[in-house]
Amino acid sequence: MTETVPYWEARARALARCLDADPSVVIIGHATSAPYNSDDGIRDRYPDRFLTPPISEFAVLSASVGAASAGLRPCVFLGTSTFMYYGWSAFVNEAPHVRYLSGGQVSAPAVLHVLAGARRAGGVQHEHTPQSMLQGIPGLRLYTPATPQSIYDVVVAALTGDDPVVIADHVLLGETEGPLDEAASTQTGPLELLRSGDDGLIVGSSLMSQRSLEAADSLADGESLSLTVANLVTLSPSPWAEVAELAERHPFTVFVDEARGPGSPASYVMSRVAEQLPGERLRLLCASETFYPFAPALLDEVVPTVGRIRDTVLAFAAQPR
Amino acid sequence: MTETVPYWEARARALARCLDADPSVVIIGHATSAPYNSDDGIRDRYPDRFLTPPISEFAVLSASVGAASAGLRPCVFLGTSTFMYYGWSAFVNEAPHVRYLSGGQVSAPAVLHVLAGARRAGGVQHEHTPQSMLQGIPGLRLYTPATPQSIYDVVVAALTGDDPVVIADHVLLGETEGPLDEAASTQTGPLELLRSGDDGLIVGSSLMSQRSLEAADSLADGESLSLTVANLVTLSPSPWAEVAELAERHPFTVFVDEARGPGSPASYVMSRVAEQLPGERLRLLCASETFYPFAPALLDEVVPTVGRIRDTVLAFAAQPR
Amino acid sequence: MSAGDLTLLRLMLQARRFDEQVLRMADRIDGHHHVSHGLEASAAALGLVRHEGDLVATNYRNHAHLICLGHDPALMLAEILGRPVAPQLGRAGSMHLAAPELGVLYTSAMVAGGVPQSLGYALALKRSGAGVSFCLFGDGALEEGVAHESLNLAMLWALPVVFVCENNAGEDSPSLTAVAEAHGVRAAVADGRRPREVVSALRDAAGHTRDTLTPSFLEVRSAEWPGNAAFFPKDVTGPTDLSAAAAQSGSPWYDADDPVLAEARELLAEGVPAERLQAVEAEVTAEIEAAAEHALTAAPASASLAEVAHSDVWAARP
Amino acid sequence: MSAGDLTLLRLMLQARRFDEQVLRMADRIDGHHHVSHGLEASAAALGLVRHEGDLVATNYRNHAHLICLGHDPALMLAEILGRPVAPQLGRAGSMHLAAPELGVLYTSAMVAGGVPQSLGYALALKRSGAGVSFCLFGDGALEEGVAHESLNLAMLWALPVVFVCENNAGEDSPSLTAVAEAHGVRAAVADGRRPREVVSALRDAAGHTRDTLTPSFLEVRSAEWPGNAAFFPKDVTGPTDLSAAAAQSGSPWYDADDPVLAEARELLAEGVPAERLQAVEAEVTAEIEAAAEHALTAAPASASLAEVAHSDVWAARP
Ligand SMILES: Cc1ncc(C[n+]2csc(CCOP(=O)(O)OP(=O)(O)O)c2C)c(N)n1
Ligand SMILES: Cc1ncc(C[n+]2csc(CCOP(=O)(O)OP(=O)(O)O)c2C)c(N)n1
Ligand SMILES: [Mg+2]
Ligand SMILES: [Mg+2]
Repeated sequence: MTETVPYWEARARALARCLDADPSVVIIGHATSAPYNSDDGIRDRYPDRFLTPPISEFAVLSASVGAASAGLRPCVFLGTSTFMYYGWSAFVNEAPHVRYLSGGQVSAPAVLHVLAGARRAGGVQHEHTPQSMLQGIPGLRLYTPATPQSIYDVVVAALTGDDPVVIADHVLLGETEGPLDEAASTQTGPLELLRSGDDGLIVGSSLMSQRSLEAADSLADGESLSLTVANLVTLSPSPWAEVAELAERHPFTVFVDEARGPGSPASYVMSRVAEQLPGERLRLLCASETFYPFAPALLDEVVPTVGRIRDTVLAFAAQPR
Repeated sequence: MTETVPYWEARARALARCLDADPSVVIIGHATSAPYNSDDGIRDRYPDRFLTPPISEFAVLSASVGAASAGLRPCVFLGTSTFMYYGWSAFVNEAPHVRYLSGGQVSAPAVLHVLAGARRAGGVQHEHTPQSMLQGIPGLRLYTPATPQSIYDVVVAALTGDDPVVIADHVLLGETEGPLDEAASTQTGPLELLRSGDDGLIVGSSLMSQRSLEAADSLADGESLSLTVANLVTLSPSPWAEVAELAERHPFTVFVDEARGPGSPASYVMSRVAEQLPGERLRLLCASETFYPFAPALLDEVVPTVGRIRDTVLAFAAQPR
Repeated sequence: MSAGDLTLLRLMLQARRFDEQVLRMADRIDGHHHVSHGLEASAAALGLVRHEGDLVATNYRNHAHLICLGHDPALMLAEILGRPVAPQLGRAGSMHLAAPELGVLYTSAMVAGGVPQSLGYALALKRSGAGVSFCLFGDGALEEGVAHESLNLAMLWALPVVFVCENNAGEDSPSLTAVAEAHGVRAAVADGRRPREVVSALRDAAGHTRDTLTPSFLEVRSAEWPGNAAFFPKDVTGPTDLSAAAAQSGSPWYDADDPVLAEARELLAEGVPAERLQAVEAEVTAEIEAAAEHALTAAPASASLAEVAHSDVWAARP
Repeated sequence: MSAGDLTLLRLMLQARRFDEQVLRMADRIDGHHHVSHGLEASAAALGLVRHEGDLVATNYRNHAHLICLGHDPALMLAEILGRPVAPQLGRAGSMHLAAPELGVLYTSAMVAGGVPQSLGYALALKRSGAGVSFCLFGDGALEEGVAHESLNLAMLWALPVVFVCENNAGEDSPSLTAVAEAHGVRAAVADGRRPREVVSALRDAAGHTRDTLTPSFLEVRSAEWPGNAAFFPKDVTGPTDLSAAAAQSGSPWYDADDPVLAEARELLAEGVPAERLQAVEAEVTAEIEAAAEHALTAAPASASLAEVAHSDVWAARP
């Protein structure tokens, strides 16, 4: 059955499903409400499976790694992604090694949910895109869903899979509405098509995919440009091969990323597509190389807006080959 | 005057020069000797400007940021790069903001020297390439020198410039010999040419540039392939425009990086080169997507070796356009 | 302070009126902001005890600290509103307010972010002899390991840091001095509802640090202001009214917890006429109203928004 | 332990002989390795006090812990030598030795890396009722903030963790129990040169944790083995000889600091004949020699080096 639900509700339902299905799932986080967090109602149903942490990110993230190694399925809701920097070592330099060093005997499927990107007026220290830093860690799955269905699938995949996971979520997706089919396969594909068209391809991740969709809709209406928009649901392991396949079927591909260019997930995928498909027309649109400033009017000069995506795609489409 | 000196000695001499020239330079680190560290002899000359830290990376790195904001020029020798993860926030989410948030009134030119990459038998937790994670931080300079001259220039640039800096150094470069001219300009260019040729270009960083040089020398001897090898001395701000210029003058470009592909500095540069020069022949050779295992025989299956670089370049040169 | 001196009251009231103004403007403020209601005693003490040359590390809840150090409320409000007014240009917002000329070089909004940086300030100051470093943080900061590392490092390197923990975790919460003492740092407690006690305790701590060039630790215990309880602060207690000091107001907060009214009561008890208090109140109220006016009208930077967003990222190369 | 019981001696001697073997093979070992000389008392106590089901977080200096828990010295040596022998396949090396079947799921080589992970073990164990968590770390780990966070978190969440700090910072170094106590964790000290004291102190700490399902902290103070002083360990004291227990050896280390000889002396004083000690020594020596032989000859994995390097990175997708 497909319903239309807000993004945050899909997230909460996935969590409820996992808590119902598996008594080893425990949630570590504060009781802040949607869109920041997703425990509405569920906390009351499973009070003993919600743990309230002190402001000790390093110990808490590491404890989740240990708990996962010992058989629990902890999911930490940390809030702002940069708080993770205080416990950076846990998911970057501990959890991923557990299986490798035990010759496959032990896994540490701890799940970390953070709010990444620029939420507007969060300030330079609260708005970051750590997905750029996390995509090169072998064994650490990294997801950037963009729709109710994909956040649902991602939460279920994270809490049933055997790898440590970071879900780089986005505050500004919280109220996005979209279809959700809870019964559909939760086998998360690395790409989600948000619309299809023949004239070109836009590849985004997280919020940028929604903005790209808006830009593409407007280009379809206003400029008769018919575009495909794909979201990178999975950033690691890298979905570049799937993107290359899709890119090959379109006259051009524009990559849109909220991260700064250097180290951006989009740029890696693009480099592999360029290697695979020499001569393919490729364009990279990222945040400009500055901080995400506090004032929203300044921020709009920095991260790709619907308008800037639209203009970039339109200009690129018009360029002679 | 140009002399031939080992890499670690060039590093020590640059440090001595900075200590001599500027009383605000202080060194924070342990007294371990070359090739790990570079304080031989200098420590005795300036005992009160060397501080021995406890095993408190977060406090120590943050203190260096504060000291730099207050007018000192601290240089932290942390040893193994992954220890930085314990104090990740300091250089990633504190130091770079100081100038921006003060409207240009205050800067925090703290310098951090770490040993990155795979040193052989360091183990999965001690061998990392955090440069992948650091290249997208605006305002944070990131250097990967590969020769005695470039480490010298980089240390001097770091300790005289006004930005926070990370020097991602490499244990295995320590004994490399090369020319050093202390009187030469220390204006660090983003690229250093290690050899020149017309048949193709190899772009590396840190140890990979030395390995590429060896591979290129062997291809010149054995296969009459005449290659240019360039080291990315600076990774951030990104040197992609300079690389694009160089790539344009060569029939093909191979990028070699000790990091895993996703997020690797080489892949970002390559994505921009591909965007700038559509149709350019580009190839990306990175560490494979696993950990750096302990046993050297296993490690050689993972990071680009001279042999693998040589084979990759040879095969790519031979491919039909 | 001599009897009848209204300096302390004025400082605290400036901080309070400022934050009341912030709360009144909340619908024009993007994003989070934190007010200092109830913590004015340590802020005023900081303003009174800091010497020129001393450096200060504050935190996301910094309004009162900056006001009491003497920062311009109009500039602060303009920044909190995100206006592109120099020097912070709307890039910082409430949580990163700073004022280098008053010793606040930079403000970290991470919990405990400023704590280890204040050690670096102290290292520089110890070498220059220019002063000591003050470091202000909430009780939550002591849940972060880096605060413990910092206490230890400050002792090891003998750094002149005055740690000030603004503990608003509630009456029943344990004292945090044992943590400082476990690292050998001299520690004391003061009651944040008794501003004069806070001033003298901070003077004492700072004196120790100035004399010995070693750290000291002061825990200031205050009640949490009820308006902080929600995700965004709400002015649930209503504006502060000094005339309420003359009698019980019926509000538990104002009667028992508010340091501003507590100081007003001390002054009345000393025999200061209520009119003098009212005069100060009127001046401060007018001052903050003028600042709000100025914040909204101050000339924006002449640079474009794009330039403002992208400048001061990299140093000009030498 | 009843009088004349040689179990404790045997465990410690196994650990010592193992590390002596490591040092003899040093020129065949790539990279860093850390030996446990002088820390055998806490290791043996761990082996004696651990119940089946308990989990253990050790650290880079883990050889004695694993030996005393009962791990196969041949597998350990093969791994230290970097041979592609299952289960660790040469991917781990000395610093990451682990043995899930003995409660050591994974070993972090970062200072204090295992400390907070042991809290997660305890969380899982508390829910399953299967046991408690032991966490072993050096005095250096308490310089890391995360160790302090962990003490606090273990109390807040009431986690059954037995923290064991192997303090080899020297006679004059301060005791570290105050740090644990500042967080409310029950703490005790034992002398690492007196193995029986260590065993009973650990039994007591573990008993408290088992009974109350709350943390406990034991500081074991040992002398630093002089061979650790350099960048790589060197066997400056020469191989351990139990017959030296009968008299002064002239070596300050063996006479005053070595827990192995200390326990041998206790046994002799109890009237255990020297021959029984020699018999144990001969057995252990032979056992370790056989292990070394086996480590060098054990069959490597049938997978290629490339496969070994690249497998077990990602989970097989469900
Ligand atoms: C590293 C980090 N983790 C979490 C946060 C989110 N956060 C902001 S304020 C706060 C509570 C701080 O409590 P306390 O230090 O007592 O200060 P108070 O708000 O009581 O003044 C938290 C958790 C943060 N800013 N930084
Ligand atoms: C986070 C981190 N920082 C630094 C190191 C390097 N290091 C390895 S062992 C060690 C000393 C540890 O001292 P202690 O905990 O007392 O253990 P001991 O060696 O005395 O057994 C250091 C600094 C590390 N492994 N991890
Ligand atoms: Mg508080
Ligand atoms: Mg030690």
